[in-house]
Amino acid sequence: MSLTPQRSRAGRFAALAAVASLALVGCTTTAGESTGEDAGPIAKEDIVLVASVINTTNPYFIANIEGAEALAEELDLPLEIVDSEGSSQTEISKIQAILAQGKKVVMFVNTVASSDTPTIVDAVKRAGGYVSIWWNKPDEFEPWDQGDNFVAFQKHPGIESGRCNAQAIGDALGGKGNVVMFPGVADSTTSQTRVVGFKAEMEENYPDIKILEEQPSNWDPVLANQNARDLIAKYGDEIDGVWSADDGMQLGALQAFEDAGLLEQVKFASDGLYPDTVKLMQEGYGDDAIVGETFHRGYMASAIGLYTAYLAATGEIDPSELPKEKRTSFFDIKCVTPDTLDEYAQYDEPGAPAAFVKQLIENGPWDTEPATLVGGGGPEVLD
Amino acid sequence: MTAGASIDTTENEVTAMTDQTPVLRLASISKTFGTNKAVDSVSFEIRPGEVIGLIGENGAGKSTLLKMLSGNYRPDQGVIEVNGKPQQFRGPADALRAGIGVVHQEQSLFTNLTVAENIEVNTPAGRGGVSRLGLYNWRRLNADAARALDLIGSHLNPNTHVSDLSFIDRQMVEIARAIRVSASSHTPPLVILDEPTSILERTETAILEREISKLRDIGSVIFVSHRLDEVLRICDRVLVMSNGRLIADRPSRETNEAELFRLMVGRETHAAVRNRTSVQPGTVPVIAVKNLSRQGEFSDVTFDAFPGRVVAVLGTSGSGRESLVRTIFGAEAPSAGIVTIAGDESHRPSIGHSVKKGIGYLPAERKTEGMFGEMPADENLTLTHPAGAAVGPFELPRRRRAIATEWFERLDIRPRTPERMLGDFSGGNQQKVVLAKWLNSPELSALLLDHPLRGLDPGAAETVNEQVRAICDAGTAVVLIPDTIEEALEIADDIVVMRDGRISGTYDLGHDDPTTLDLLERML
Amino acid sequence: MSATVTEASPETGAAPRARRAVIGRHAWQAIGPIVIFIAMLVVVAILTPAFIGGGGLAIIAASSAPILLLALGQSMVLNVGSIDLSNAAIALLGAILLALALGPLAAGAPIVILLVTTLFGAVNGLLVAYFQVPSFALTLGTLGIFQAASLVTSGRTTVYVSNNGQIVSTLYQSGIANVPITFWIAVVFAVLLWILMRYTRIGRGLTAIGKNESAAIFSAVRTRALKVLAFALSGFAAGIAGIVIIAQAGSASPTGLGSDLLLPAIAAALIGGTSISGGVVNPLTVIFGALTVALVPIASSAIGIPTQAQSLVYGVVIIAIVALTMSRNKSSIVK
Amino acid sequence: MAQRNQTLDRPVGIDTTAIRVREHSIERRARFRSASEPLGLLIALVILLIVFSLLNDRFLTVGNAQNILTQASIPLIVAVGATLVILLGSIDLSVEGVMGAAGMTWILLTANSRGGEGIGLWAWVIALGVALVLGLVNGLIFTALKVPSFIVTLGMWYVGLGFATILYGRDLFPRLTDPALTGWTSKLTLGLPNAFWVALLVIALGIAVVRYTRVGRVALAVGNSETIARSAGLPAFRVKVAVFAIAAVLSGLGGILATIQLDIGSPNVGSGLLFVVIPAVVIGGTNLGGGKGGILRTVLGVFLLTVLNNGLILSGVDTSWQSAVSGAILVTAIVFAAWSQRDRLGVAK
Repeated sequence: MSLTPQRSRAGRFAALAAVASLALVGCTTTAGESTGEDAGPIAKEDIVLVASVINTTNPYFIANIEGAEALAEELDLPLEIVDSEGSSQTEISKIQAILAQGKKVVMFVNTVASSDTPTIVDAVKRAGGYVSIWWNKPDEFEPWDQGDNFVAFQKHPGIESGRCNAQAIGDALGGKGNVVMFPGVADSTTSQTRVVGFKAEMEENYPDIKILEEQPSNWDPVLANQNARDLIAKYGDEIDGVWSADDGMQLGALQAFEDAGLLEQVKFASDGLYPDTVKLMQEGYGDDAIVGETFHRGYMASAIGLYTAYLAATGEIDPSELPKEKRTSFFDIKCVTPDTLDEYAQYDEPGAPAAFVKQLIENGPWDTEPATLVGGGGPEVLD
Repeated sequence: MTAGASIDTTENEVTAMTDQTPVLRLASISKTFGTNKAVDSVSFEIRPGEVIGLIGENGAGKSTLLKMLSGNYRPDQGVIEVNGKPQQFRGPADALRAGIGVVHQEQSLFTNLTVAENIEVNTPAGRGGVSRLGLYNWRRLNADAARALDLIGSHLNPNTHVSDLSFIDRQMVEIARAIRVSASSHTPPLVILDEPTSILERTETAILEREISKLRDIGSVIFVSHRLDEVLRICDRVLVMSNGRLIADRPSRETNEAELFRLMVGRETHAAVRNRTSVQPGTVPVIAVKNLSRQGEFSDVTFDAFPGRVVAVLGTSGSGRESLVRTIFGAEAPSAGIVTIAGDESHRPSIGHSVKKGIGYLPAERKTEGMFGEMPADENLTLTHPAGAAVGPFELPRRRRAIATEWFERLDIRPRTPERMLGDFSGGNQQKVVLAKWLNSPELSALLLDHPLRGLDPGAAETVNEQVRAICDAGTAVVLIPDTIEEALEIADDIVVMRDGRISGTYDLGHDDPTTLDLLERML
Repeated sequence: MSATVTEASPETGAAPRARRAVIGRHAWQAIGPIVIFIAMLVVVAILTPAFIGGGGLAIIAASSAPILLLALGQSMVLNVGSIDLSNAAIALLGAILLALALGPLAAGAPIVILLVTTLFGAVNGLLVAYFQVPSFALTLGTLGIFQAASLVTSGRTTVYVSNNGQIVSTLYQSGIANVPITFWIAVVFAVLLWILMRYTRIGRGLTAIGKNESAAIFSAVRTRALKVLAFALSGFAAGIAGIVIIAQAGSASPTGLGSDLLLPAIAAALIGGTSISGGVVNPLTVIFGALTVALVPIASSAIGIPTQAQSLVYGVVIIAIVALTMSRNKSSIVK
Repeated sequence: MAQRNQTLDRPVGIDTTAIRVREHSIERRARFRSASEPLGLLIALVILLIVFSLLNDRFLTVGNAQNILTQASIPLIVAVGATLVILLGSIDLSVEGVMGAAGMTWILLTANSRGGEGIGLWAWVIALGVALVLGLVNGLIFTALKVPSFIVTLGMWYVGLGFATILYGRDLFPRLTDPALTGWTSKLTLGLPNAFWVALLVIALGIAVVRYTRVGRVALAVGNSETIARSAGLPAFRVKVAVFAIAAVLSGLGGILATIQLDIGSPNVGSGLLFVVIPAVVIGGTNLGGGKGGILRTVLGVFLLTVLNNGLILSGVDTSWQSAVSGAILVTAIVFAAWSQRDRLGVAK
């Protein structure tokens, strides 16, 4: 800043304008304070469905959107999608922006980070909306402590997923061999619980399987691919099994092993059974390299989450009267092997999300196959 | 001023060639910016083999005229004829093709490229047009450049990077570049040297003079300079510009420095002879330098600067005198020795400490080291010594403006708009602001002046010199690195001569009376 | 050059016009960011009136707080001609350390964190000033180091504030005019910096460095100390940003809230009129730079741009705004 | 006067010899400096190789060497473009976005699991064309609108990613179906991975561009001083646009190769590459201010970082520390490089 007369005039004007517009911020915002909690049931025609996803390029999150769309169609309600672009701040800001428009929201949020949950819940509560959170929240932040607006926290159990994968690899290797692991973002509870489950299962039932190394790969296929290449260089053909915390990373790892010509000697397992993975398994890719998967679908998650919140919003359920496992809920995941693969083909057919939604509305959020309620009521712990 | 024999011969040749087509003919060239006629109906001719001097104060319109000749500006009116053909330059490339090359005031070479590339920058070879694929043919490039260098008698290796060259060698590269295009098209070149000597040392100037006389053999030269003695020595004719008009056209031998000064500035020079006295015994020096050395620059230098006296440090570019002054100021670190400032001894002077002790330094590189072009003049002026313009850590803009206004009056800095960006002032006025920056010190004890007149026109130079004298008379010690020996003899009380980093002579002009020749011998 | 300038923009006649142009340029520099922000706001208000009416501005203000703080710190560093690529990493590390320290140190924790992050910034500055290494490269290096420190101190997991969380969380939960205090803290910081830049010798020294560092050295400006100060201010601002993150989220993790603020903050500083080559800064307009950066994704979502096109829109808007607000003249060199 | 001229003539020669002698020693020193900088890098690289091979005997195997070469290839290709841009004194932050856009364009036009036979070579042409357009836009906005390259390319990063995201749509990951393409980058030809051959070609072309073409030389000139370049009538405008275009095409090529390497198309195919490429160029010693540096140095920088990353994984260093180690090496490298040039008047930006 310098102080020529011209500029000081301009500077003064800038300061004035600054003050004026900041005052504007204040004025307009005081007007928006009217909404509050305990607004009671919302008339159906006022409801706007909102589905918030981490990004729009991962098949899982795209499926989240499909589920939300199917439900919106079925219930004949408007839907807004929030793309967090991988950023907590963007996620929170965009959600707040929707709430600010005074809409009565029924919301599903696939949180970017656990720590986003309190902020989002708080904002939804203030706006009198209803929200279900999927996958990530702080352990001690439980819905029943937060009132009815935080309808439920829902997820598929990670420990179960890890165990399922471990069994697949353990059995495929005949209980003996060396495994490398590619966890997701290291501070994600989803990845952490899967790792815990995988390791526990190996320790308990496959004592001769050795875990050589973990390389967190941030849910990023590119990074998993690079890390896999380095681990191949490090361990060569010592590696017998590869576990990834999700199918995206597994796709990256698979390619690294294929390039190294090791695909046929290594067994893979991962979580999510992406349609891409289904194809590979059907093809018998790499001499049936993929030996185990867990099945769950993003559209099921978003439909369940949104529908639960919807029921609370319309007063069809009273969250405060629900048992704890219906507030913090674990939904079934299916262990998939190449043999049982065909059972799940129906869920990827065109129109599958709509079919699932119909089922969901018929059976309620906790009893719809294949994602039925299997547990919950508190943080996921090793049994 | 007796013209040398060599000049006489050349002039005879010139006279013999008068019936030839002029290399350059300007007819009523004008250029207007806004409402200001920067160049107003200028006409002149240059004949082959002629060296023309072009002088004028800053703002007289020289630069605009040159820019029209080099194709940077288009004249509003008038005709430029080169070798009898009227020309309309659309850009510098056109001017080059017509044979007009400019050597700019500030060197304009790419220091990270080779000599050859710099010379060939605008030729087909340099443009990659030599081979069919448009790739550089380095051998061809180097050969062509070597030929151009050869024409002006330089034997530089074309493959050297310019960053590794000395200043004078770089100047040679510039001249080679200026004649390069016309040399290949066999038209005699017209080389415009725009104040090439303003940063050259005395001896280097001599080399340049020799080169110019070589240029005379192959083409013509327009020589722009503020050093009137040089202009008279080098040129056949001198053109004087003032307020955009060509006001005089004099053969060199029919005029003299005083007349040229009067023509340019519009008044007589009032350089008074300085009344000199010897140092009074017992006077305490403001700056005492003892056995000061800096690796690779100078060694074992001892001298004193007394209050109220100007010490001029003379030397060639290898003498280390610039480095010496910068070391005293604290800008460079000494390897040995002591600098005592106002009784305070230091082995490692620092700028902060020197300034606290009341030392000021006027750097030779004004634009890069002396001033902030994008900062208003008043802020420049009060940056180092805010004096009354600051209370504690806070600034008082009004007081700052008042202080600046006062200095603008005292030093006659024009225009009187201290809130203007300093970069928008002319060189002389910029220099005065930089000077005022130090004068604003409440207790200025010594001023170190590194080429203070560099690039200033004679009028501006005279005001700066007057100020230096006034400061000195007020009891400040001045250490001066002058551009010329004459400058030293005119203003100094003491002279220190340096050669190869050591002191080769000291004179107290109160009782010594060295001639230019004496001083030169000590320098070389 | 000097001669050319005088001749090209001479005193008589042309001067008043030239000065008017100068005023125009500088005035635009000062108010451009504000005008742009308000213009975008008007567009959003017309397209989705409910958003503005419902307190959308407060949301933008709240979400801009960490960006603003980092942008202010960045603008201080940009002003001296350097860049600090590590400030967002320092903020995140500060947040993690604060989450760890709030339990044991209670109210002392934020102070300790501010000291630590200021120190981190100062170390950057010391290396730049005394080793004379280019700040871009240096802070790229320290960025990696701070990132690793975040991973290690957090144990690669989310660190929740165990006790005393309310000490900082009130900053987010309570507000003035419904805007969380966190934003107002950032605004106050901006005003303080503005005073520093405009009315103190330190501020002028900082700007002098950015305009011409060599000349600053020769003018006895304490360039090294001031550079360290600029980086320390950046570290300090990052520390406040860390506190703001904790205030909002109650926890911190290496990939959670605040892990992607570097580039938005630089964009905010530049949109706010800071020159990337140094010597020009106005902390007050940086406020609007940050508000604009926060507004774009929210607004593009609010006015219903398809999710998959939002990133593209964001990029285009950022370029367009800087192109509109930048001060430049015909002969200036832009790198 | 005449007398003075005579006296001048004689000693002048002597004095300039003295100057020249001094200048020659400066020249020698300068030569030594320019030679010693890459030498330092080379030594650092050798030390790393030795340390890592002591830590893990699998490090110094042919297999790992090929692995390192494969992994270095894409950063190398992109870094050649980045070096050209930095030689101008500008910066290109858009590489990841351009990689995503070109990679996604390419795979959708090539035989892939989403269907379609692909259009073969045209896919390459169109994908690189997309990159070229992004680069041209970069260059044009930068030069014509005078928006700093930092912000233009930052915006273009988002634009490229957004473009790729839109192309990606909502379908499955597109997966290569042509077996000839799958794994092509790491297949060996004459003992070296194919991707590395491409990188070698790009490096050779890059060096040729800098050394033998108008674009390269003018880019250096502009990096040295744009003011002088303009007043000398050099086509600074066109060259700047051309350099950004070249850089984008190379990023695009990197994006395509990265897509092949991953076998699936993703907008984020370039993720993390910017923070490998820029440090590599800087560690290599190319001056961020422009005009100084070169492609071979960048090659060394890329190898240093790739070897480092690979070596850390192979020696079992906790991955949390990896960014700290590369950060520390970057800091050490630049402090080391700046050490000899430290000076009271030194100005570092």
